[in-house]
Amino acid sequence: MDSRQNIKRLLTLGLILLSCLVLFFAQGFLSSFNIRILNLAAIFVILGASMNLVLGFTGMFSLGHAGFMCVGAYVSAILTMSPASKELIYYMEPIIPPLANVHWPVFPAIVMAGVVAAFFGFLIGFPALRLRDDYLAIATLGFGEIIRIIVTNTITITNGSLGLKDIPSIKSLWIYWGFAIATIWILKQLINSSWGYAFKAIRDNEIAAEAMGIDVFKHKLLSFTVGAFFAGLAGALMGHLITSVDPTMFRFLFTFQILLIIVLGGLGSLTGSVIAGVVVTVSMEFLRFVEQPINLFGLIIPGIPGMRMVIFSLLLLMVILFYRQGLMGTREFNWDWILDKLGVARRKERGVA
Amino acid sequence: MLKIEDLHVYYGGIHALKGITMEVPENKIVTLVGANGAGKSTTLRAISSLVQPTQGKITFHGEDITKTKTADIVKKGITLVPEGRRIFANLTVLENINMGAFARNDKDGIKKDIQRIYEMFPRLKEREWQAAGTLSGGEQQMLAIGRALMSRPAVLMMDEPSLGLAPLLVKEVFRIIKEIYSQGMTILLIEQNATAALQVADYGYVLETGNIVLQGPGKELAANDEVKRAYLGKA
Amino acid sequence: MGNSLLVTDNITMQFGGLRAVSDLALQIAPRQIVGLIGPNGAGKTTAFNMITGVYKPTLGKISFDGKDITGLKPNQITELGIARTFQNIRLFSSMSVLENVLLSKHVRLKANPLEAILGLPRYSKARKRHYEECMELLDQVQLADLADEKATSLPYGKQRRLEIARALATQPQVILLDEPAAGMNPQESLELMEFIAKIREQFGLTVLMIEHHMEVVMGICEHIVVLDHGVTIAQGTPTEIQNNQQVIEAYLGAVDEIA
Amino acid sequence: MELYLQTLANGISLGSLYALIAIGYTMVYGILRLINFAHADLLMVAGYIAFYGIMVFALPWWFSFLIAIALTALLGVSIEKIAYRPLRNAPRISVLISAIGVSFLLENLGIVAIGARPKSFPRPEELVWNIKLGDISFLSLTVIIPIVTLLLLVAVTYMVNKTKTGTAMRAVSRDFETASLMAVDVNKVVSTTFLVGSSLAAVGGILYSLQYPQIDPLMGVFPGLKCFIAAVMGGIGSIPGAMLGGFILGMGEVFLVAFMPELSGYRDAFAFVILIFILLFKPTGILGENVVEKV
Amino acid sequence: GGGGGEKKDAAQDAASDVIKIGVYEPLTGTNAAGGEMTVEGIKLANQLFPEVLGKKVELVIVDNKSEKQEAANAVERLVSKDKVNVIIGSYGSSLSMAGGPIAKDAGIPVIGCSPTNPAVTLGNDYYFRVCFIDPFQGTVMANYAFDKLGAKKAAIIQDVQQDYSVGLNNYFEKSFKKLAGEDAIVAKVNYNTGDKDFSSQLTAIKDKKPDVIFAPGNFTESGILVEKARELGITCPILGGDTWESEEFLNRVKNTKDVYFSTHFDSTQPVTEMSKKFKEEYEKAYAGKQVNAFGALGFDSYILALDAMKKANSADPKAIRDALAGTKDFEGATGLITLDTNGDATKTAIIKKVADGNFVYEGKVDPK
Ligand SMILES: Nc1ncnc2c1ncn2[C@@H]1O[C@H](COP(=O)(O)OP(=O)(O)OP(=O)(O)O)[C@@H](O)[C@H]1O
Ligand SMILES: Nc1ncnc2c1ncn2[C@@H]1O[C@H](COP(=O)(O)OP(=O)(O)OP(=O)(O)O)[C@@H](O)[C@H]1O
Ligand SMILES: [Mg+2]
Ligand SMILES: [Mg+2]
Repeated sequence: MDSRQNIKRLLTLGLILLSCLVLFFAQGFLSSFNIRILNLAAIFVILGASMNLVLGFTGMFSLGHAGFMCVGAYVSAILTMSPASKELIYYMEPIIPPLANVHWPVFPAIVMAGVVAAFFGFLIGFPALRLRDDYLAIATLGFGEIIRIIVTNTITITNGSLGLKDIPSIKSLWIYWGFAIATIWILKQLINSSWGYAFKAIRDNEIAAEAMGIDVFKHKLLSFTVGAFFAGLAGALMGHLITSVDPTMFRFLFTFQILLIIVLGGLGSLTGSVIAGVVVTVSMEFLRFVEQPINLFGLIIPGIPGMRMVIFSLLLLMVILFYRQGLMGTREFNWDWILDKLGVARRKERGVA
Repeated sequence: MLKIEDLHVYYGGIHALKGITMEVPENKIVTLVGANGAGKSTTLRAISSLVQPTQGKITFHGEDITKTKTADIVKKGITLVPEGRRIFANLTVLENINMGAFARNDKDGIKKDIQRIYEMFPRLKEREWQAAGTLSGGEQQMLAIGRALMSRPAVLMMDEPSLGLAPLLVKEVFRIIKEIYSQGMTILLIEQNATAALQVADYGYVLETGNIVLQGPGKELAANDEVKRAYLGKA
Repeated sequence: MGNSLLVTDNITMQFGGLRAVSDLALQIAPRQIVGLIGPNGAGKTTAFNMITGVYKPTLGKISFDGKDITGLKPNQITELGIARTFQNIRLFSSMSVLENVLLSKHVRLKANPLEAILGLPRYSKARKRHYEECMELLDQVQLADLADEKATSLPYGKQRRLEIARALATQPQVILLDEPAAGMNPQESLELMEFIAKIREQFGLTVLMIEHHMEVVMGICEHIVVLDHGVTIAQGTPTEIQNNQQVIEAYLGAVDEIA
Repeated sequence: MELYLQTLANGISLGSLYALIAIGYTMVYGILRLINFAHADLLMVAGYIAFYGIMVFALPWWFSFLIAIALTALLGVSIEKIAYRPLRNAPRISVLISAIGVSFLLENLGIVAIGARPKSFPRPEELVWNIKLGDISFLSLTVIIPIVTLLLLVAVTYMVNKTKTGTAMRAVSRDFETASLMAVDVNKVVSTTFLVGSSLAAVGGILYSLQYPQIDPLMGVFPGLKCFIAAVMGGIGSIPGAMLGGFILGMGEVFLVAFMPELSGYRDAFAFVILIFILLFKPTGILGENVVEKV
Repeated sequence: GGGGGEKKDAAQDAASDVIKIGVYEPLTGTNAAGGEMTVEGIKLANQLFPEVLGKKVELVIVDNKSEKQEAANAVERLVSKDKVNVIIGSYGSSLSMAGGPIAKDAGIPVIGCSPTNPAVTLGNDYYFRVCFIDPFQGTVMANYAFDKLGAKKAAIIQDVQQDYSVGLNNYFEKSFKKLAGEDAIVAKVNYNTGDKDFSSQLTAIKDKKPDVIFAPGNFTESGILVEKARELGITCPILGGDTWESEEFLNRVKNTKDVYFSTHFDSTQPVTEMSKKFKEEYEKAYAGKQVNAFGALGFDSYILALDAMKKANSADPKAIRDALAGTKDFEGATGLITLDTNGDATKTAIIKKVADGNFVYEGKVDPK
């Protein structure tokens, strides 16, 4: 094994330890407000990364993410809520018997949420992925909305628009970021694998990919389903963060937010999605100050609600117009780059994961 | 009539043209030969201002057209048959041909020219209503040439017009080149098929990685040993 | 021929009113180099598209190595051992030269995504082997030193060679080349000819190629099939074809300076 | 019977409203291959301009309508100049994001400048009155909207298929560079397209505000989505397709709700269901031209 | 969990010289209008009563964009960043439900102004509200339809995406069936928030010829709906809920009649001294604007908070909470407020109708 490989191993290990340390101190010293924002950021990181797999790496213009989140959120919520609070919440029409008494611990529930979402992804992908480009986009967006509307109307399962509350609350950074890091690691492994290249090949030139023996449909479906899985996961986490869910949370506009994140970060760059996920979430919260009354040397500027979004959309436009590659383009964080900068000797070796 | 002075073109980092100076005299056939990536297409693209040169000057009839918009350059009479055909896939063959005459308004003239094109390329007449996107490679090439002729250009620039054509058609294309030339058109021709190109050309330039390394009357170049070795595949 | 590897049994392709190919009957023996020529729009590429499963023949059937492959999907056909290149180059623009070739190994990979994610031995071993095979292949096509270049940044001629290498990487028995010499100057075409001859030897390939450069076709093809308006107007050895009146009229034209 | 007629009337007016807006989408898409999300918000802009024209500047309704159309068209063109043109040869997704950005911007500017609370849109008597036929009663708009839509449809169709600009549009839609090699001034063609498209949006917006006389900064979002669906259904890029899609959707929704009230909650889902259903059988929509990629 | 910590911080903060009241309301997004009206009321109250316990009261108003995660962030921010002593909010029950648990964990009491979904206060002893809840309101309207309007057949139109609309309809349906028989509901149709075309729903209902239509929902949609109903020649009375009391709604239904809805407050029938004061001050502060229930409820939430502090004679959140829990016959602008064990207000409902271009007092229903 070549020296550089080892160095990289060590560095990666170091990075993981470091992040654990950071998490540890953050958990200890940050205010619960900052922690909440970071947790939300973690969720958006998962969303960004998974949607990037579908859009950025496989080149499938899919806008169904919010729908899969919705599935995940409800699955985990219904599985983990205590029968007692279900009694309370479903006061219009009681929840159907089999679900009334399930009471899972949080972890398996969240994973289950992912699995069910993935299953939906599979079902939807089957017809939808025969479409291309904008047709795929609008169709997946449609499926997303359909899921939401069904959830709204199946009151005996989801409690309809009344939503669910008393979902077991999770506060710990460890869990959210744990999931986020796991997600990123898995996606990274996948993308650098033979399958990852197959995805990119399909994105670059479907006809050629097929001619090189790649079963295009199967791979699209794989990518789509994996994407759905993590969307479901994120949805579940969102539920546990807010401790209540209702269908209106998952409008298609939500998918756009994720879309913005991955484009800002750079289509086809996981690193980008991670950075953008955090930056966007934090800055949205930070930008609140523009809506507070501002006291500039005595003269008081009243807070204008909505200003935040104006500034946000302006920033967005700026980035797209003047920096269209996004923060990272298709580049990824990698040690080689850093080591080169540090001038560590490099032996001829190419990355095949 | 068409002059190029010290032309430099960059594609991002790539320095594609490193100071080209050349001239296309009235009613002559001038050809550019050179290996792949030498910068032939780029030269033509620069003339049609599809790429903006970072330095250098292009004049047509003494008028500086370096910064003129593509559309206006066409109106001035310089038309390009682009590399790789670039026909309008969603338009029918006929509509494609009509697009060629976009700047013109003389209905009858256009009709006549269309007939002329169809005589040159009977295959296009057969496919008149087919979506151009489904034409075979060669058919697309014919269409591209025909379309360009519709604008009645003073200078016709052709980027590898014989690419992917059957031998018979290659001859046909060169026949056509000669023909339109004889009708008093000026032609700037890029050809991989250097043998043929230098045969018809009055004057030739040899490009290598963005520089002109050789020039001279076509026949002379064809006889030049270097050229033979490098491009004609003859020892 | 009894021992033909690839047989098209009177395949026909109909596009609406247009019969692009009619009753094409090819028998190609192992390790043979066969040329498919004909005027533009004769149906050559369409024939390729039928053999490689891009289009399903309207009539007739195609068999490869005794198996009926009519109507299989392109990737299945590739898996069986028929690879192709494209008339208009179709490389994977975002990938390096090496990655382009490496991709062709995906179809030969015996592992599942989970193994890949967890980096289990079966996967990583296979991957390592593929990597070495590809580097070797690139060596043989003299692209090894460009392995890390962006595929689309290569000059045209090398791109064509890369397309062939990429096809070879799928470990085919038969390779279909659609105008490999297009856009090459005579010198480059000569090199290409030698290259094709060489790989045929090295990989024991059977080659079916479409080409308009007669020096190439006549140079290396042992057998030539001529299409016109989708109809097979002649078959035979280069010399036979060159002297076939019908072919001359439809395609070659009177022999004179330009070729 | 009465129920049937009434529903028919409802269907026609809704359908043609959808159609009108869908045509705008289709035109812009047809040329730039861009889902112009801002189109939806142009409806809103037109609505507000007309509103202020009448209420604040006390202009005659027809005049402020004209102004609204003019200004909206102008806005549409400038949006293209500022937000889309620089991205001409960028990947389509970034243009799409730009469109979303513009849309967000317009909506939030609206909220900041005008406030999120809806305003009630004036209905000039000359334009809006109640028509009663036996037991069915409907607004004059139910008749006016289809007529306007039809007229505009004819005009636009003629322009795209019969005029030079039209052919140029279709050429440009495939290949800017080559189009310019045909002496086509690409920018001009694109601007024209946006001019027409945005004017259609404006007319749509005004009719929409008359039909549902309550305007707010987000009023565009829903019809925007619906009409985009309609456009895709009919085969986006195809103008008669948009018309068809609009009617199918409008009629479909209205009849679904009227005859299966218990399903009325699924109305929006229904829109998507037909869409997906259609796409599965005709992947490029009903009248969508499917360009074969020559292998 | 910073829960414990938060309590302490806030308490310490109470020792400082300002008392902070956090407000999280939807100032943008789908619920913006409601939020706006509420905040107007709160600000007004703050102007009138700027001090308590000798300290200045400072409002910290944050927008929750009508989105749940935003609402959660907003409350978290209020409790842990701004360290407020008590919180008011939010229009829109689902938003309140997103904020509730966080306040509870932080031990900061919340006073809801207009979230009427019962679930909001269920199992959260830190959440109170000055408005009555859907079950009561729904029942009131059912009774009114049956007794006063003599309706035998009712049709229901609901916004399936709105907990408010669905909840109200649910209780209306239940009690109306009790009164008029199982098959008394002749039609039940749905629409979605943001819809503007109700022609088909109404056509379907018209066909069923009901004596009364119950159609609570956002005033935006409802306004268009009622207007459309009249256009289509539906003449029967149309009933709704408290959200209808807004200019936007009035603008749509001005020239119609037989439109009734329940609400919390009526300026022409001041139930308390505070009602009068509120009305006068509101008209002074916001000239040209309709005095409305949401303003009144915001107003009440604020003064109730102050009252609780006075009673507790402390700004410590816990103390405030306990004081709130004990609220009885508190004299607010919207009437006498008594908070029950859930923390919900039991109070008089006012019924208004539309007549000659205005909302006029029709009657009132006292809680049993
Ligand atoms: N759009 C582009 N972006 C980046 N580099 C480019 C682009 N187009 C051309 N180049 C580079 O510029 C150089 C000249 O290209 P050009 O197409 O002019 O060569 P050419 O002589 O026409 O070759 P060919 O015979 O293959 O057409 C080449 O190195 C090519 O890689
Ligand atoms: N998808 C399609 N739809 C309709 N017609 C088609 C389609 N594909 C090919 N054709 C027609 O079939 C004929 C044969 O096309 P093909 O591409 O096979 O020609 P070719 O022999 O490859 O010519 P070239 O040597 O120029 O490439 C052409 O006339 C072409 O117009
Ligand atoms: Mg070139
Ligand atoms: Mg071909």
